[in-house]
Amino acid sequence: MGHSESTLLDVERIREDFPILQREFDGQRLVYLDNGATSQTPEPVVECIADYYRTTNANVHRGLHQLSQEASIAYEEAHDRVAEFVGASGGREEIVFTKNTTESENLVAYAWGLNELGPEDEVVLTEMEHHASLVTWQQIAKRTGATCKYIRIEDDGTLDMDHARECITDDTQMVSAVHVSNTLGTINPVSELADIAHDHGAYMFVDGAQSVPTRPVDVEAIDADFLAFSGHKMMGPTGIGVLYGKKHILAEMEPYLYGGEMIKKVTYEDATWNDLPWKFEAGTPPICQGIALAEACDYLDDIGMDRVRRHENDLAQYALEQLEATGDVETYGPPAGTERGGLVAFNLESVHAHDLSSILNDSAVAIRAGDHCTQPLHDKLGVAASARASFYVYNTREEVDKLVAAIDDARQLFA
Amino acid sequence: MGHSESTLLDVERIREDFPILQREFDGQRLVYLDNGATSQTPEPVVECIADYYRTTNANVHRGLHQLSQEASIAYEEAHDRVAEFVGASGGREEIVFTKNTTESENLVAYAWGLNELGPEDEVVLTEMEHHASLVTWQQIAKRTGATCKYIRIEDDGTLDMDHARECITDDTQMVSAVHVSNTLGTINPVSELADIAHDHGAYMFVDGAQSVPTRPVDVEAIDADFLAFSGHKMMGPTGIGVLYGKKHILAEMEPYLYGGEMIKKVTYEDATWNDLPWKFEAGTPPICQGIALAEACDYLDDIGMDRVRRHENDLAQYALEQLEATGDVETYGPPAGTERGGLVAFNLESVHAHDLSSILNDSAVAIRAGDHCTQPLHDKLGVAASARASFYVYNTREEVDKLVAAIDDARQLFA
Amino acid sequence: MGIGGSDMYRQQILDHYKNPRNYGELEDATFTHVGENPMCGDEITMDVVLDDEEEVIERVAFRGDGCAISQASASMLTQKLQGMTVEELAELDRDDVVDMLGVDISPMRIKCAVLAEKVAQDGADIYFGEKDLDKSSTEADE
Amino acid sequence: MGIGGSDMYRQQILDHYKNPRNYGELEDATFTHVGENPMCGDEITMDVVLDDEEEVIERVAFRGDGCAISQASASMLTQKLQGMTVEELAELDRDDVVDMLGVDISPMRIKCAVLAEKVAQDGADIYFGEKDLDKSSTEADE
Ligand SMILES: Cc1ncc(COP(=O)(O)O)c(C=O)c1O
Ligand SMILES: Cc1ncc(COP(=O)(O)O)c(C=O)c1O
Repeated sequence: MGHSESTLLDVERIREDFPILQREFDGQRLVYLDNGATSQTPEPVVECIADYYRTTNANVHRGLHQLSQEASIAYEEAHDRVAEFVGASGGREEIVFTKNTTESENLVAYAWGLNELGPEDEVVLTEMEHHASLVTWQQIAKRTGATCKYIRIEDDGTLDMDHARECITDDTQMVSAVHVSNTLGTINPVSELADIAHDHGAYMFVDGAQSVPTRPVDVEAIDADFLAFSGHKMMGPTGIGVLYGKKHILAEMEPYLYGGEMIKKVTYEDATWNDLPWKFEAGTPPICQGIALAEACDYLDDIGMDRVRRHENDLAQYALEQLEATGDVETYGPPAGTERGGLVAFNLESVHAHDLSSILNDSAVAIRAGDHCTQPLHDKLGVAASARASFYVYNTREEVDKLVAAIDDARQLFA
Repeated sequence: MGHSESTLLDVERIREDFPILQREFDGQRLVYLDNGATSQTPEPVVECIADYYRTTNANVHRGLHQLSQEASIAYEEAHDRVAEFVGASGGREEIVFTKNTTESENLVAYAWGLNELGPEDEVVLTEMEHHASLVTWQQIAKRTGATCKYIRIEDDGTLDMDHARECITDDTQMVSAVHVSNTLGTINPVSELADIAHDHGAYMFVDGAQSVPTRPVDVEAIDADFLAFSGHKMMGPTGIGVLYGKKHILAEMEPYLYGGEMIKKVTYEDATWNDLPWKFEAGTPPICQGIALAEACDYLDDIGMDRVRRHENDLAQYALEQLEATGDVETYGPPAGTERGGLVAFNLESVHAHDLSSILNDSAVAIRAGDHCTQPLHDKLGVAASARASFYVYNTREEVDKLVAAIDDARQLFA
Repeated sequence: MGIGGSDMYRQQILDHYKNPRNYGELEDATFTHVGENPMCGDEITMDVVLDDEEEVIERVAFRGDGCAISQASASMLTQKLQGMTVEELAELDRDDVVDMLGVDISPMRIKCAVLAEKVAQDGADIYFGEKDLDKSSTEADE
Repeated sequence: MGIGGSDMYRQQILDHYKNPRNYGELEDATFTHVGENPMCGDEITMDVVLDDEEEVIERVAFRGDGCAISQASASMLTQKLQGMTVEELAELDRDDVVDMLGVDISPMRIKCAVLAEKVAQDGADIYFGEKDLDKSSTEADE
């Protein structure tokens, strides 16, 4: 595509790459504000996928024929490309392809946690964790006798860092924190958390599901030991996720899934393990999806991740202001004026979030309603559900205006 | 597509749906005989994938907006379609989408095996298991103190069923057997094995990675408790696999991956689990891949799985005869005349399988060389590697002739 | 119209949501049962009074929290159940609920719509010993 | 030509495969080392005799099993190493091996090509105490 030097996004040009945004319902153009759940997929990525099946499709790693060599090289290089995207200087050896963020969390919880945690140990999470890390560590802790602690959230939706320093002790083996909250929009100081974790000899796991798609993320600047994210939230296909891990840690970890490709030698009695990252990629991997994810990285880098970040924040701030101006909408997370991820969760006083979402759908405005996989956080906020508008590079202020107008329709209907 | 009443495949018509088969290397048309590793993908499936991203892409299950409803319904119905394809009358509740066969095996090994197996227990496998089940059960057995036993193979590549009856005892908790061997081509009597297993109160796990793509498979006729297979071997995309499980067994099993979608209620202290099959599908699932797999089932059923089976056997028998006629080729598995899966593994006396594959590649003949993820079986056969030609519906006898001619080139080169 | 949307929010539904009928408790309830949609946070408790023969439903009340669909459905159901036999209650299904609501319910909202019906049915089943008493609360699963 | 294929099987390679040079054992070997490609089943053992100063390679022999690329590469390497210093051996890399073979090696076969070189290097490293003695066998990994 190519973008000008300007620091602004050329949204109209970007939108041309997303035919789905032209869909109309009842004559009304789709306003897609559910990017926090899944992003749309640009033509270069869709074409990359179709091309793969039409020209290159083959199993990887072991085939000596031309197609398999082409597929293998593309698939292996996709790991390098993703490593580069998040600043992992170790390249492919630090990048494991999984099926989603959730599996990346489980991989570490099973391969490391189940083997290393014991009754004296603690795992420190935040109160705003997504179920992907919250339920995973909670259940692995239950099995191993370890304890989970949760870093408190302040009223403004930020982490109580004093409480973080209290929670993280020498008994802490793992700190797992969401980088950008998918409900509050809060940008957490993960690098500071990593420092505290490391001071106590604990590992730092960063849930990057909402941050990697929306801002420059450099694992080495953060000093994260692990970082997890999903292809489908960053213009890539479904069915692919990523686990970044520091090479020396991954090297020492037990394998997770067993099977072909992840082994070196197998007898009827025992087996030995392959090199990184293949040790963690058992069976036929998501080949096409990995290659398409690399294409998505190209697409995003071509826009420029810093531009993405600013656009996200700009729309979120604008939405926050518009929503708060109505008087009967409660928003969650940091107040207007504080940088946040490109999303706003809220409740309209008189209308249940599910009803609101159904009514917005009549104006072709797509938002999410529910607990956004942060049930305990919603309990803490004192609501069963919330509505959430989440933005991406193809969204505009005009679309935020349509959201606000559609909310007004609901307000009238329920008045 | 629609096929005539004839019992023969209209191969030329089918080939039109696979543009990749038109690829030429150095002016020579690709002869793709690596279908046991991965099958090619027909246009209707490729278009289904591209359409999904261009028109329907959204996260599933919880979205109340139009796109999410369309994606959710399509994704959920894909489970029903796959259930129908393998004769699972319980529908979607018996079909879990995983990333591949390997993960399906690991799911049961982790969720059931790790919790249920103990030092007194036995897992019975066959000597021809793929690493996907062999390594998985071996390692889970090691962790739980259980014992793995292997049912012997006769010289003709079939299972020694007397030995099966000896191996399977009241201590046996799980029998896991490959339905069609990916190395020998043997079709195992899985229904008989299931009867023996059930007589001793054990579960029967069928590895259907090579059978489901190539023949009619009815889980209820087999009385399998579990069946695993992969999308990429049956004209579907990479990144999707299936675990069939009997409903009452899945219902009682502990979950496997933790995270969003698989839970009902979550607090900071504990969680409860969602209904089947979602309890086993944590996080954003392979949505597009599941929908595309259902499309692949349509494509295959349109051809007719019995026709596929006969075509597979026909090509395998023909290849077997041609190869054996040369005098210096050793083939593995059941002899010509016995029905087998559509593949033949072999070795040319004077040429290492890897060299053979590289040389065949010069004639654009794509085969696999290696241990085909059955290292222990290769050890037993007394070879480090073998070459394998594996067929699908778009292959022809003329392509087998090209294979045989290319083998002759290698023979000359090394003479 | 799309699959979902405000077609669901016809006047009748909004009226029952804003002015729920038979809202409250029945002190002389023959049985009481509670249910929820864990994913949505909808919750409904139903009190049912049967006649002396325990065959006919005499009075029904409900209380709860949740979206308009779930609450309106509960309110309308309390009216519909009055005078029905226990057998008739057992035979109610999803289609009856949709008929009662008089609007198309989008597939993703059907759980909200049927919650009240499930609560009444499970309450009766438990009372007559046909369901596991463990199942002290109902979850809509359709 | 494709990425791989019989371009690799030029006369020189086939000649070394069919008539391996320096095949066998050296009873007076200064060090002996074995290595394999587990995935391919290639296996190579190398015997190396150094001069009295332990600086220069005097004689090399190999034995093993495997594909033509791995065996020819080993055979050619035994010739190339004769007279080289231990330091020069340590500096050999993948490109040198490909140069020595004189053909393009497809990316999937590079492990076969470099196995012999790795075995010789690891053998020397272990002998001079620079590598973990645990690592009693070499695996080609690039
Ligand atoms: C018999 C058999 N089982 C299991 C597998 C593993 O399948 P996947 O690599 O898709 O997990 C394969 C394919 O390689 C196979 O042939
Ligand atoms: C913060 C956060 N973590 C984890 C996840 C889980 O991602 P996935 O569903 O792709 O596994 C999500 C997305 O829902 C998320 O927003």
